[in-house]
Amino acid sequence: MEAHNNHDEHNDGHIAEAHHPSYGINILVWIGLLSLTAITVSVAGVNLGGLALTVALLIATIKSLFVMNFFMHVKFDNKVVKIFIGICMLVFVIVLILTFFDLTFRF
Amino acid sequence: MRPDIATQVDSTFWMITGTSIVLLLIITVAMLYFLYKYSAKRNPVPEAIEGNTTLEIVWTVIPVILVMIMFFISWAGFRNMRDVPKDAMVVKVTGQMWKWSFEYDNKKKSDTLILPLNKDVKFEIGSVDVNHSFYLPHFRVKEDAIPGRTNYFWIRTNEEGRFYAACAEYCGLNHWNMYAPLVVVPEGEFLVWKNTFPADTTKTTAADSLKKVPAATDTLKTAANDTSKAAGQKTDTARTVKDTSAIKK
Amino acid sequence: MANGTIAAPAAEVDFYHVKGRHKGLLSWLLTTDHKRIGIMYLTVMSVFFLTAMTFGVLMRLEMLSPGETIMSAQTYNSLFTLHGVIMIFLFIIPGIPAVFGNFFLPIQIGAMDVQFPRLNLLSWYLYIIGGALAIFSLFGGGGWVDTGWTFYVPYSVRTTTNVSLSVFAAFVLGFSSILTGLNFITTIHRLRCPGMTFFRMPLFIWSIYATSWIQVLATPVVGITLVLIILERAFGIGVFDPTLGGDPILYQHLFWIYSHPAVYIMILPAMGVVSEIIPTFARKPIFGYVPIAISSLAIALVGYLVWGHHMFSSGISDTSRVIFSLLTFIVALPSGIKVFNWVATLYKGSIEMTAPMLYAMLFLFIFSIGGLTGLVLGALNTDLHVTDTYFVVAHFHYVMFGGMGIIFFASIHYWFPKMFGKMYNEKMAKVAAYIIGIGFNTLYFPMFIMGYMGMPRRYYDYLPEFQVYHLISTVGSWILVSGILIMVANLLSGLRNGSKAPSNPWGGTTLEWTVPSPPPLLNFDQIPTVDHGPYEHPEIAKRKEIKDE
Amino acid sequence: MSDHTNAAAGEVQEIHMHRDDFGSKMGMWLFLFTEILLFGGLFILYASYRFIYPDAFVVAAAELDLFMGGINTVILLTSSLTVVLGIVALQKGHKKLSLSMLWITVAFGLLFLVNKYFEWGAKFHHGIYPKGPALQEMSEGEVMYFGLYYVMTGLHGLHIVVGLIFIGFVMWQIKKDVLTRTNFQRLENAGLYWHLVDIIWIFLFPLFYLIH
Ligand code: HEA
Ligand code: HEA
Ligand code: CUA
Ligand SMILES: [Cu+2]
Repeated sequence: MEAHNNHDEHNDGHIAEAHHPSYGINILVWIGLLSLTAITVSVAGVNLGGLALTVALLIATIKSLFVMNFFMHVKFDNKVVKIFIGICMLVFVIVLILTFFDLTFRF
Repeated sequence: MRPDIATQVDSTFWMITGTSIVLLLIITVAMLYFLYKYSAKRNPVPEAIEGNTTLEIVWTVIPVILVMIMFFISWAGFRNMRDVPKDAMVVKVTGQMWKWSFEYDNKKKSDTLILPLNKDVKFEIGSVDVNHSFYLPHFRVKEDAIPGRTNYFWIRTNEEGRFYAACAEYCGLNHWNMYAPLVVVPEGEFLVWKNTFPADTTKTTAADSLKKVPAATDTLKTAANDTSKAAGQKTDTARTVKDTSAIKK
Repeated sequence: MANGTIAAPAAEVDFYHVKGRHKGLLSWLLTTDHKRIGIMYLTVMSVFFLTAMTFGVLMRLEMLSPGETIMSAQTYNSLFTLHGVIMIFLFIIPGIPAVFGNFFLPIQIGAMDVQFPRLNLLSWYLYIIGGALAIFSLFGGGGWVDTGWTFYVPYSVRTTTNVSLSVFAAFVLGFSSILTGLNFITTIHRLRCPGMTFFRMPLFIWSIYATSWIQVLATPVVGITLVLIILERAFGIGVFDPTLGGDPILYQHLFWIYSHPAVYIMILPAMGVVSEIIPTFARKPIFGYVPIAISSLAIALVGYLVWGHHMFSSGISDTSRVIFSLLTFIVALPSGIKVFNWVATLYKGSIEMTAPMLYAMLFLFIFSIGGLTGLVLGALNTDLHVTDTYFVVAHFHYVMFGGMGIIFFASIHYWFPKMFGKMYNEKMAKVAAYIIGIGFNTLYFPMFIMGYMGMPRRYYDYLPEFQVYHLISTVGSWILVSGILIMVANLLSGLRNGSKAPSNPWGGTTLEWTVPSPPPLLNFDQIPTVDHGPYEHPEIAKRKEIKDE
Repeated sequence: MSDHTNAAAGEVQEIHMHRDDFGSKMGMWLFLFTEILLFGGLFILYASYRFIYPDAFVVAAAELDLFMGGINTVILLTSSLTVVLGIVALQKGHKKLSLSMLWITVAFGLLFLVNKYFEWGAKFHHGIYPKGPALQEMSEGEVMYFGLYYVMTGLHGLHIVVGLIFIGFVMWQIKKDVLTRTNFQRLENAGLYWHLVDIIWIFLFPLFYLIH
């Protein structure tokens, strides 16, 4: 996928190297993810009314934050990556909200 | 009396266009003047000017103000458009490849749009197949006909005469020929027409129903005679539907 | 090029003549050199561009007189669809980034290539595949697509023409565009030469940077939307089918979520080129570097917020119409800032009226008209009158052809010496530019008038009251054609017989003018170091020093 | 944005072609954004139709097998873990362990697909598919629900396939020692892709299976 670049450019080093790779933390995260899955499934059985969707999405968001920060190393990554992700999310959320300005008042 | 939609659209248009022309003139004149005054011939030594904060602020703030004025004026016009007068007469408009049909409150159907003079009319616009757009150029307004939905707008008929409705959303082969005549007649005449039903209600052309109106005026008569002829202009029906095979029925 | 160490070739050999692993055509088709890829884009794109222009001229011929003039309605409907699709997806969106971005972006930031050279080649192949698919779709069973370039449902699901294939072509082209954008963003972040801070980058780079972000973040949305059309046609999944409960307006949302930002993909790179040309020929630094740079980012961001203005008449909620209208007025502001700064750059310059500069001035005039009429479209009540009429057609030709198209011509004239190492005939080039300017306005200005009078777009035929305007317009297209033919002929003859170009024929100050024309394979024999802004003309720099002492 | 590039001037003539791990990671992330927005379009559609037909979505969701969905969630989460462990192992120089972790990932990925196959198969069997007999009986909202269900899980499944190919490719490269303890960026990129596919499922699961 990515090609080697052929430029005499020293990069800032591999950032992930700054933090020592370890098995343990990832296994912990995995346990956390499974628990959250269990929670979201059991909570879905409870009648929360209008809150149900919010809770489900909240848990999903927490789960993906775990995956992103640990499995995908974002927590230990360069600031640029975080800003990039922020921009991407911002655009998505804006687009969703603006679409709903139509739907909410149309239906 | 509320302002008329068409007048409002025109005045908003000229307000925006007028401002634009002034801006365009400023830009163009400045550009041409600089090109002349500071050409390499007349001004061999350039001066390094890298920017000016005051100017940047000026030419940000002034357009902001102009733009806000434009926005509010057009918004006012828009509010008027959407706020249908309570006593408006309702006409149901249905778009279909490639003709319009109109239904009045007493279930009378027609493919010519005949309206009483000096009345507020609300159109409820729908479609049975693909998207169309119900466009009344003379009244400066249109709204799309979307299958599964009803859109609306209203107009005030303040002029007697013959106009037309066109389709302004691409809808296939004969999109260009999806006109319907629009005739505004005095209210009395309109009522006679509206309350006369043709013998065969499935064939509800204006011509049919007109036969029953003894006192129809000439405008109304001619209008009725060329219902399918797109505001009386299009006669070449031979090539109208040359190739419908491209369209699924 | 693989991992490892290679010896840099002697600096005098330009990139056309480097002996690589492959010879002949293969040395092009398998190249990963950004300059060759740029030239390949230029070649293919010119063919598509001329094809689509020919369609445009044919359409104008049909509109010459009412009734059938040279073609049937079905043909006309296909022609404007193909004209729009080719112009948008194969010319104006990839246009400047793929050709001039590829060629000059690495050089302007002092790099030897883009970050992912092989990916770059892949983008080109996707472009070719997309283009080929678009052409295949002409010969398939169903007939030429006839939906308009917007592919609105439900019509695009109902018509039996080759919609699926064309839409798939657009999908592939989208991926080409995404990969180019991704490549450029990474290149700009990673490969700037020492000293090239963000605020020392040429403005062209800034505009490409902003553009690339739109390409990456907006294109996928239209990608999936187009896939849904294919699925809808093939399986009837129903999400856009009103008879099954789908909402055709949601299709329009998804389509314009991409396609409005896309209009800024078209114009931002052009604005970048203008910001290069004007300081070069005014012999002074650009006026308001920072505002221009930031306004590019602002356009990219706010450009996401206004797509609803294409749907004012579709029956979206009144609230969202008001919001989208307000945002539309706001998005016009950064463009205004740019225009004012460009004009101010001329002030107290020492202006040389060369062909590229002439095109840039033409752009200022024409683009301003196009942009300002955008305000009429952005205003709620006036848009409901002029939407889907020739007023819109005039607007977008003014901004697209008059904006990006004219600047595409300017770019060719500006960078021609660098790209090909030859000069063209300056006088002829200017004559062509004047004819193009006149032809352009004769062609498109009457459309504003017709549009306001109520002439709907995508009409095969029209009422007699519009005849005179259509006539003028068609005559304008002939003037324009002659201007363009002169321009093309002049460039081609420059390519064959032009005198040799020096490395810096215009006195430009950005890095591409420090390398030979045409540049050597690796652009620089030593990666440059930068210690000042992009537009410091030597005379001015010298005077500054004297003052400082 | 202040990541700066410090090209060392002076390294002349011999142009050493450096690897730029961070650059390639950046490219990968940008690519992931396009994937996010590709699904983003579908999520917008989902949100819209759920908003328009809230009740029908509840009814339709009852047709899905929560157990299957739950199992698949666990499978994907675990496969995400094994990918990370594979990366860590390679970084620590344990090539064998790394490869076995990746094998497990592949196995889980395939298992996920098999489950999906059975899930879809069951729906088809009951006539719930576009234009299928059972679906035609249902209300508009349910048709939308299943239309989206098939498109979104289908596209997600396609991404699993692509992810598997990607992982297979890096496994091959690890085997050949192209990717090593000090050169593992491509493995990490494959991992990033796989995690993204996981994250998308993390949202699909509650949105389709957990509506009551
Ligand atoms: C290059 C492409 C491009 C660009 C740059 C623009 C720029 C703009 N466009 Fe345009 N537009 C299109 C391409 C483009 N457009 C296309 C292709 C369509 C039709 C698609 C279709 O339906 O097929 C379209 C359609 C379109 C519509 C929908 C019309 C309709 O269908 O009803 C609208 C409505 O708001 C609109 C508005 C604008 C505005 C406000 C800008 C602004 O960004 C313009 C900003 C520029 C200026 C304003 C001029 C310069 C500034 C000054 C001189 C300073 C003074 C300024 C102020 C006082 C503000 N455009
Ligand atoms: C970059 C974008 C771009 C450009 C440059 C153009 C250029 C032209 N367009 Fe454009 N046009 C669009 C984008 C563009 N168009 C889009 C997006 C649409 C909307 C489509 C839709 O509704 O879906 C549209 C729609 C559109 C219409 C409206 C159709 C309708 O609604 O009914 C018309 C009508 O006149 C038209 C005409 C023209 C003309 C005459 C040119 C002229 O500028 C062309 C000038 C041509 C030349 C100068 C050719 C020169 C050369 C030769 C003739 C020789 C050829 C030689 C060889 C091949 C060797 N176009
Ligand atoms: Cu009906 Cu166009
Ligand atoms: Cu727009």
